[in-house]
Amino acid sequence: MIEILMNIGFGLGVATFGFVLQTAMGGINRKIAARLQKRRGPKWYQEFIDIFKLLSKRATSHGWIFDFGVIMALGGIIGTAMFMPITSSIVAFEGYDNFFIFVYLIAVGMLGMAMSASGSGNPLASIGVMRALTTMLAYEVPFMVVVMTIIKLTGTSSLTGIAVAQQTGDFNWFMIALPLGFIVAVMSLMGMLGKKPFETYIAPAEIASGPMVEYGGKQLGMLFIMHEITIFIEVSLFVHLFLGGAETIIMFLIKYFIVYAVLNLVSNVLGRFKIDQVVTFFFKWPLFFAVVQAMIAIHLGWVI
Amino acid sequence: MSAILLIAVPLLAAFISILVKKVSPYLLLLVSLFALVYPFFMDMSDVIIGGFDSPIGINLVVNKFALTSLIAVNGLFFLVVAVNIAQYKKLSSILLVALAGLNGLLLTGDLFNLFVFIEISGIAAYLITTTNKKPLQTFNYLVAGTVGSSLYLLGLIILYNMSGTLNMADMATFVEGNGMYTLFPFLLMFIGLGVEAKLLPFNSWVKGILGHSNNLSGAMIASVYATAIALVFGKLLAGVFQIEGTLALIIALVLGITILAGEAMAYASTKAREILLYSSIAQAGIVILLFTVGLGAWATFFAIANGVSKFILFGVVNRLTEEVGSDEMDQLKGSFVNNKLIGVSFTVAALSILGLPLFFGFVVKMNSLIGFFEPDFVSNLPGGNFIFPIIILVASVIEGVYFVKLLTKLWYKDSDVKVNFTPLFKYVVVVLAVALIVFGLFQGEVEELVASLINPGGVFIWN
Amino acid sequence: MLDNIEVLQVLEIVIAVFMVVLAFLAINSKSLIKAVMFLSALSMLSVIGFVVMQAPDVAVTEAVIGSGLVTSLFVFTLLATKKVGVK
Amino acid sequence: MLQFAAIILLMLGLYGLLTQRNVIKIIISLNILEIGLNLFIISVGYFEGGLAPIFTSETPANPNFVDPLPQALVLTAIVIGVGTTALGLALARKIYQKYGTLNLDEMGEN
Repeated sequence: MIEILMNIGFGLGVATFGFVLQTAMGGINRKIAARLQKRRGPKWYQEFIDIFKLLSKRATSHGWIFDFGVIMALGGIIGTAMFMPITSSIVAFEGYDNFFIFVYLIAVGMLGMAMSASGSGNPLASIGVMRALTTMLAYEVPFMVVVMTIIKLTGTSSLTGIAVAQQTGDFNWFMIALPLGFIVAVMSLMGMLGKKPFETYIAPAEIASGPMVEYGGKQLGMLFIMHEITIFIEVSLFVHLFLGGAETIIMFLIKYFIVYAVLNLVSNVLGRFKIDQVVTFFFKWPLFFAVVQAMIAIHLGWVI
Repeated sequence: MSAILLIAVPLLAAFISILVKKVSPYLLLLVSLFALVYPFFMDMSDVIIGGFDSPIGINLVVNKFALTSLIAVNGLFFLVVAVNIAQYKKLSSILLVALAGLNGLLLTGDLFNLFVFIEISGIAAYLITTTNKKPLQTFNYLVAGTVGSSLYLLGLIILYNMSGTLNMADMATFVEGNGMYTLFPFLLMFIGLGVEAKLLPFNSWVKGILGHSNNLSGAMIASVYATAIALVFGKLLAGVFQIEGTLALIIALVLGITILAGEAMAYASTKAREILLYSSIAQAGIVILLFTVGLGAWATFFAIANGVSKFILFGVVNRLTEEVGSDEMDQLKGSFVNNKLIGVSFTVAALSILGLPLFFGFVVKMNSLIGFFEPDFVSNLPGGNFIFPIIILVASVIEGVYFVKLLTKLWYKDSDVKVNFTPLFKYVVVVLAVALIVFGLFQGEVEELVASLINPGGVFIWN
Repeated sequence: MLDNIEVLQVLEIVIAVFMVVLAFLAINSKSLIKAVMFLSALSMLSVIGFVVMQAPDVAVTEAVIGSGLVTSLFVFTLLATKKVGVK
Repeated sequence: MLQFAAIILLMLGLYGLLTQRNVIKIIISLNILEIGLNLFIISVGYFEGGLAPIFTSETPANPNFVDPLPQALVLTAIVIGVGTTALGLALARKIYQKYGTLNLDEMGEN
């Protein structure tokens, strides 16, 4: 019993770490983007200030589904983050860092979000939710194909297992071993993070920030926290799957920063797709590349 | 105590209930309760009928798999009957025949006897669907079902000609020695069962039946029958025809297309019942796929979890449709706001099918997926333990999209849709939803239960 | 002189050809009642087929049930639908 | 020879099911299919010169019976076939009452 409690405490620690890390990263990257556009940009801790300001405010409610959905979203995402390994040895629940657990657990958070947004009754929110679901449908398929290739090659679906397989030299980092798959995964990751050009479901000014349109105060703050942790989960997944995980926390931080910064830079120079363009885009080249990569890696056995 | 009672008692009761119309509903309740309780007290030994030993005579196989499936199917049957009997008193004797047929399907160890039970339960099913008041659709179902079972019989008789036996255990040893030659008859039998199991090219009847279903027929066909047929499929695929090579590839292809096409059609549909029926086509595909690749134990529980969820989903949606008069999602908008208890149970069932954690569906889906990547799991298909996880995962993603769409519509705020559910129905639905959660939380226990279905060699239990 | 077995073989061929022709007619005839009659005749022929193949008990069953009962069921249905003979 | 006829009957039955648009015709096709199937099953157990598997006072000591098992199967199959045919015809009557026609094309829905 004590052990389980310790594990849960540890897991919550991981989630908090992820939140702090990603919020700081977000701030730093806002500054980088600002420099790119010849602005000074906000302070690096601006995002913390925003979130704590929002949390201290009162909020209006739109019925119990609306409130409950927010809590479900946040709880689900924190629950997911608890399972995330940081380095190969720092895992809260050993043996449960399975890729499939993340696939299904992360859906709880998304679902809460969708429920809450539709519960608000704002048509723009519904449009946003529908677009988010459609985008998800588009990017998940190629990403799954690539990840399955990795799982098939390493013979394990545990994240630390995959990371260790890359560290011990059984495989090169999968970004090198599976170059085509890596490109696909980068595109999918941009879709997951809701970065341009795939930010269609938020689409500020077009559908008034989509699912989030009706939120304010505490609830918006909670959604921000949820958003940050989601990004933490997705980027860490990527690090573990493609960049060989990390032996030490320092390495993890470096890799994390590089991935996020590069994605941020790429997204800042791109425009926004229309929703049908998103779907056709993902089902055209990424899916094709993913399948080709899977064929090459598994059928022909050509892994660099 | 003998397993034959599970078949004989319902048949006898059916006969009595024709003679004495007044008591028939009570008799039905009593007998279906008996069928639910009885498996708990059964001995684990095969039953020989008519005094001939098993390769020659007909035998009933009672093993853990049979017991598990009997408890699941009879439990669902009892609940369906208990909830609906007040409205459909006239069908009592037919339902008793259906019960006998279903129990026979799950128990019999003889391939021809299986055909007989398919027909018995099939005829009962046609009669149950006449309550939809859509004779043309029922007729289509009847034609499809009859052709299917005829093809099954044809394949069976070719196999009999080759092997000289109709006993499943005997057939298994024969098939093992003569893999290639059993290809054609097996395909015929597969098609025949595929009609009932809603697999893709053979499921044209499903839309007509489930798209117009009522409280009784929807739950009966989509939940009880679907579970039973999936388990029968499992019995054959895991116990008799351990297929491999080209044949497995063909079948896996059919199943893969079934899954994806089913999900795609569910995604495209705007009617609540159609979403559910296409989704159940896809689920059936997944279950049989798991059986085909050799993950039989988890497939069994997949089928059961699915049956429980489908009971709730179809039960609720049919009741809503009956009251509102349409199953368009927009018409049903917000129905759950005034029925929170039902709404929550419906949500639980949908999420369990989706495979979200906390629910039974997650335990099952998760473990099946991990099963694909177990080091000692060798797929009998080229690339099998790579493509199928993708298909299942993609299917889950699509499911996620349309179930969320459905749920958000049904939970829509401010609605004037008011539907009354009977207290009994509410009670049953809530209990089932709680069961889904309980099984989802006690993951370890479920895994033990599954492990007990697998013998040390890692082969799905047969004898 | 044809001995017993050869007679049977000739009989088999004749029955086979007739059955196929009757089945074709039953499916393609324009009139429903005629189709039912062809089906009945087909069933009768199959009875002979069963006898030839040494299955007398099956033959009896088929004669009574397949030929008699089913035909009468068809006829009653056709009478009930009152559109006998047209399309 | 009868075996081939049985298979042709099976095919004809399927052909009828696919081409015919009249409810009664479909049931007739089903019946043809079933007759073909029954003949086929019997022919599986039959060989030339076999005896009917019935013991009488004239049965020789070491009888050369045809396989009796398919015959038993066919008996069951015939009875089941009649059941489905009767049910199908009852449904045909219901369909006629509802739509006023037996032709699937004239019903305006599928």
